[in-house]
Amino acid sequence: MPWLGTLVLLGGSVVFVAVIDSLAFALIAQRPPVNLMRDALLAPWRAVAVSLVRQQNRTEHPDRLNWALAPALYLALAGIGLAVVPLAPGVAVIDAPTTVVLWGAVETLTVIAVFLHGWSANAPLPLIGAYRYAAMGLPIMLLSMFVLIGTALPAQSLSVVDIVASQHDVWNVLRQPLGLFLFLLLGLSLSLRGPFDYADSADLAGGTAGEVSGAARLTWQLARHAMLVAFAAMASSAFLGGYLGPVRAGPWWLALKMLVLITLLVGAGHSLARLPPSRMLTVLWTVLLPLAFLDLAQAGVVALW
Amino acid sequence: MVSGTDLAFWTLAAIAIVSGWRVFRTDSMVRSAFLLLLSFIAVGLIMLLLRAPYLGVATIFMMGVEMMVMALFMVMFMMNPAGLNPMNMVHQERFAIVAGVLAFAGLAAAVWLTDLPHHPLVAGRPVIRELGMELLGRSMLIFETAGVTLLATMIGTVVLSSRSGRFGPADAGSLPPTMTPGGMPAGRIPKKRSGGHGGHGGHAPSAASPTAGEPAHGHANDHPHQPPEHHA
Amino acid sequence: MSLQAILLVAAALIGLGLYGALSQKSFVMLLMGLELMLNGVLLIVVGCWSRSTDGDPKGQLLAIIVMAVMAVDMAIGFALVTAVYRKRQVDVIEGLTTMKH
Amino acid sequence: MSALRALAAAAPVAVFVAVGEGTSDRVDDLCLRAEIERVASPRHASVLLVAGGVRERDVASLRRLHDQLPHPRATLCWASDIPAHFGTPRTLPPDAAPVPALRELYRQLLTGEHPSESDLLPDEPPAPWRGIGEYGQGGKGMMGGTPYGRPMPMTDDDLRDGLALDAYTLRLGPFMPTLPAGLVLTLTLQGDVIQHARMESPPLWPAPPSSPHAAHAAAVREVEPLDDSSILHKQGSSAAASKGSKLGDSDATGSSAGQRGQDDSRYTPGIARTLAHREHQRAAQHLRGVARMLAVLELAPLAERCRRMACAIQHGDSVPIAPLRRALVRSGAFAAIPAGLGQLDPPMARALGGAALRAAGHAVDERLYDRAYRELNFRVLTQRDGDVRARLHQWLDEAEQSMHLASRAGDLAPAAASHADERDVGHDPLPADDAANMPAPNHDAFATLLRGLEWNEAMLVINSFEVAVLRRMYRPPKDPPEEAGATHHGHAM
Repeated sequence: MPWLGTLVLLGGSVVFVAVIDSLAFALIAQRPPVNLMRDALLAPWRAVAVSLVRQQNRTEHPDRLNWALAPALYLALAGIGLAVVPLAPGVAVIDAPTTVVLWGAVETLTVIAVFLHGWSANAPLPLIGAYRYAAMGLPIMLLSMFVLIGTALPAQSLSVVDIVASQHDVWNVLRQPLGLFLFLLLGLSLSLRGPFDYADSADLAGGTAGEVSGAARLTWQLARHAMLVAFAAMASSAFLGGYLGPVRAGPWWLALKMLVLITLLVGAGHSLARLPPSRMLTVLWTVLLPLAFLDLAQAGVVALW
Repeated sequence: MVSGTDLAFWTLAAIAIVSGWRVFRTDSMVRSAFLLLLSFIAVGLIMLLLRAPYLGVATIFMMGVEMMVMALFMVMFMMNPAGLNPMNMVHQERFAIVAGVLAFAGLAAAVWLTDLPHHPLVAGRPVIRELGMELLGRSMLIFETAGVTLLATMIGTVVLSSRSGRFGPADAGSLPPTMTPGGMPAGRIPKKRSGGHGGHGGHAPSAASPTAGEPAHGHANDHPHQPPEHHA
Repeated sequence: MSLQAILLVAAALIGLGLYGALSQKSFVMLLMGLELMLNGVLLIVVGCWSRSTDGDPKGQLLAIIVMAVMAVDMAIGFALVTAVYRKRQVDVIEGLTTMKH
Repeated sequence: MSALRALAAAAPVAVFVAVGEGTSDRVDDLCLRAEIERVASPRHASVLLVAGGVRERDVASLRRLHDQLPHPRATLCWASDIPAHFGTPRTLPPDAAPVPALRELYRQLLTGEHPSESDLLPDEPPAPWRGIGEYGQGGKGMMGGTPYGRPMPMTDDDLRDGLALDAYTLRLGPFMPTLPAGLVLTLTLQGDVIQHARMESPPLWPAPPSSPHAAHAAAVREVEPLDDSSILHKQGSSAAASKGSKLGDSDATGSSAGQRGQDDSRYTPGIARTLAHREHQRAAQHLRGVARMLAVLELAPLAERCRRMACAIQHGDSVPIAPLRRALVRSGAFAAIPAGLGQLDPPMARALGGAALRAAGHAVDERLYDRAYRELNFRVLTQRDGDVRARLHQWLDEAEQSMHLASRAGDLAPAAASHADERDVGHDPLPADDAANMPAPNHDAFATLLRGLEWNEAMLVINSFEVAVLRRMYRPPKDPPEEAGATHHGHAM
C-alpha cells in the first residue's frame, strides 16, 4: 500500500519541517540556549492550537471561492508531488510513464495557487506578493524543468521510478552536480522560503498570507511545509538515488535523504538574503537559465558517453 | 451499462464544457482565465483516458503557464479585473450566439453523418516512445520547423511589444479614443462610443474624486490624471 | 467513450469558443475564445489518433503542432495587444477601426 | 478551558504592536522575550499592544487596525493615553512590565474571562454595493467615476517602459512594521514600481526625549540628534565641510573646538563613563537600523540577533560586532543590495546629515570637536558610494568603532583618575529636535529617492536612514491637509 507509506512519510516530515524551522530560527538568531529544543518541539502544536482557536477573518469583497480553494489546491499539489516519488523499487502511488511531466504540472499549478491566494484577499500587499511570485515562479519553473529533463536522460524515461532505478550504480548528483544546486533553488521557491520568498515576505507584512487568519492560515502553512517535503522527496529521488542506499534499499534511505535536504533548505531559507525582485529576475534569466542549459547539455553528453 | 471510464469521460466533458461556458459569463477576469484552465485540465484528463499520457499531462503543464500569463495580462489591461463592478463587455451577442450554435450544429451533424473509422489504439503500444522516435526521427523536420517558428515568435513578440520601434518610440503620437464627441481630437476614430466604457484612457479626469470615510480596502486615486501627450 | 462522443464534446468547445471570440469586446477575452476553440481542436486530434489510427505516432505529432500553434497565437496575440495599447490606449476591439497607426 | 485552548495559551502571545511616540526601542527589546511573538500583520495577532502616545491624526488608523484583528482579540495600552474613541482597553503605566500583563490578558482572553473586543467601526461598505447605474454597478461612471463609493482606477504615465496602465494609490503606515514607526506614506504604483511617493507624516522618535523611568532614554536622546552636519550649518559655510572632511586636519578641528570653549575638558572616569555610555547608545541605535534593513532582506533571524545585540549593548555590555558582520557577508546581505540604490547626491547628503552623510564620503562628525574623543584618536569613518549598501556598511563600521571607543575610554580612564571632576562630554548639546533649525532639503528628497523604484528596493531605501534623517526629509503640506486623507486605501498597519 504505497499511499499509506506516503501519508506516513508526509505527516512525519511535515512535523520535522515545523520543528527544524523553529529550531534553525532560534539558532541563527542566537537565542539564549534555554529550552530551545523543548520550545521547538512544542512550537508546531501550539501554532496549530492558536490557529484553530482564532477566527477566520474576512476582507472587503474578497474572491471567497478562490481564497478558500488556494490553500487546498496548494496542499493537494504537495500531495500529488509526493505521490510520484517511489518509496521502494517500483512502489509509487502514481506510477505513470510521465511522472516527471506531472511534477512539472505541479510546479506550474503551484504558481497559480500562490497567485490566487494573494489575489483573492482583495488587498494591496498580498496582491503585490502574488504578482511578484508569478513573475519569479515562471522562470524558476522553466529552469527546474531543464534540470529535471537532465536527470531523465540517463534513465531514458520520463518516469520518476525509472529515474531512481537508473541511479543504481552512480547517483545523479555525481553525474550532474550543477543540476542539484539549481533544483534546490526551486525548492526554496515552491515552499516560499528565504531568498525565494517573494510571495509571503516580510517587506509585505506577510504578503499573500498577510490577510488570512485562523484555519485558512493553518492550512496555508501546512501546505508550505508539505510542499517542502514533496520537493525534498523529489530532489532526493532525482539526484540522490531516492530509496537506494549502500545497504538494503528501502524507504528509510529516502526519508534520511529528505531530512538532510529539508534541514539544508530550512537553514538556507533562514540565513540567505533575498535579492530585490528585479535583480533576481536578471540573475534568473541571464545567469541561472544559461546554467540550466549548460547542465542539460552536460547531462546529455554524459548520457551518450 | 456505464463503465468507469465512461463515467469519468462524461464528468470531465461536463467540466470542460461548463467551465468553458462560464469563461465568458463571469465578471472576474482572473476567474475567467482560470476557468479556461479548468477546461483545459479536464480535456487533458480526457486525453489521459484516451491513453495519451504525455499529451494529457503536457497540456495541463503548458496551459498552467499560459493561463497564468493570461491572467496577468487580463489584470494589466482590464480596468475592472476583479469584476467588482458589473459591466457589459459583450457586443453583437445575438450574432455570436447564433454563430456558436451554428458551428456546433454543423460540426455535430458532420460527426453524426460521417462514418467514422474505428481503429482504436492497440493496448500496450509504447506511445511515448513512439512519439519521441517520430519527433526526433522521421518527422524531425516538422519538429524543427515548430522550434524555429517558436523562436521567430519570441523575437516577433519582443519586437512588437517593446517600446522602442524602428521609427521611434512605439507610443509616439499615441492617441486615445474619445469619450465624448468633440473631446480629444482623434480624427481617425469614429465617434460612436455609447456604452461608457471600453477605451482605457483619455477620459475626462474631472469625475475622479476621492470619497470620504471608507474603511479598509479599495482603489484610491487622488493624484490628478495627466492627459496623454500629443505628439501628432 | 466512442469517438463520436469525443468529437461532440470537441464541437461544443469549438462552438463556445466561437461564441466567446465573437461576443467579447476585450482583446484578451477574444484570445480566450480562440484558445477554447483550439482546446476543442486538440481534443479532436487526440480523439482521432486514439480511436481511428491504430495509434499512429503522427497523430500525436499533430497534437504537438496544435499545442505549438496555441503558444504562438497567445504570444503574438499578447504582443499585438500591447502594441495596440501603446499606440491607442485601448484594449477593446471597438477602439481599433483602422490597421494604420 | 479545553485542551486546545490550554495548548494555545501556552504559545507565545501573538502581539501586533502599534508603536507610538518614543517607544520603538523599548518595544524592540520587549519583543525579544520568548513569551512574546511579534507578528507582522494584525490578522495574525491576538493582542494589540498600543505602546506610547498615538498622534491625533493616527487615531483613525488605529481604530481601523483594531478591527482587523481576528477574534478573540484584546487591546493593551502601555505607556499610552487611551486614544479618543477607543473603548475601554486595559492600560498599563510606562514603568510597569508589559510581558506579565500581556500573558495574563492573553490567558484571560482564551479562558473567556476577558471577552473578545467588538468592532469599533461599523462593518459596512461605504456606499450601496449594487443596483445603481446602467449595469447595476452601484454608482455613476465607469472611467474615473466613483461607482459604489470607490474611485475607479485611471491610467497614468509609466516610468518603466511607458505602457501607461492603471496606477494604484495606496497609503501605508503609521503602524506598518516594515516602516519606521509613525511613518505614513502615500505611494502611487504602476505594478510594483513607484511613480510618486509622498511622506504624509514623519516617523516618531524611537526613544522618549526625557523620561525618568527609562534609564537609557536620555542618553539615546543625546545620541539621536547628534547630527554632525548641523554644526557646519551653524558655522554657516560649506567650507567647513571640506575642512572637516580632511581626516588628519587637527587645526580645523582644534580651532572649532576652541571656539566652543571645550579646551579645558580633562579626561576623567566620569567623562569616560559618559562617553562609553554614549557610544554604547550610538552602537545600539545603528544595530537597530541594521536589524530593520535585514528584515527587508528576509533575514529575520539575523535581524533578531542584531536587536538582541543592541539590547545588550544598550545595557552596557560589550558585544563584538565583527561576528555579526561576518554573518552578514555570508548571508549575501551586501551582495543582495543593488549597487547605486538610493544614492544621495552631495547636496542632498549634506542637507540630510547623519550617518548617511558620512556614508556618502563626507568626514563630518560632531565628535571631531570634542577633546575627549580626540584623546582617543577618534577619526571619522566614511564610505564612498552614498548608496544603501554604503549606509549599511557605515552603520556597522560606526557601531564597531563605538564599541572600540567605549572600551578604550574605560582603559584610559584610570590614568587620569586624579581629576574627580565629573564633567560631561558634549557640553554644548544640540537642540533636541534639530529638524526645526536644520535647513530642510530644498526639494522633496523623499519623493526623488523613491521614484521609479520597485517595492522591495523602496523599503530598503527607507530603512537605510535613521529616524532623524527621515524626519528631516519630511515636508509639511503647503495647504492644510484634508482630513479626507484617511480615505485612501488605508492599510493601517
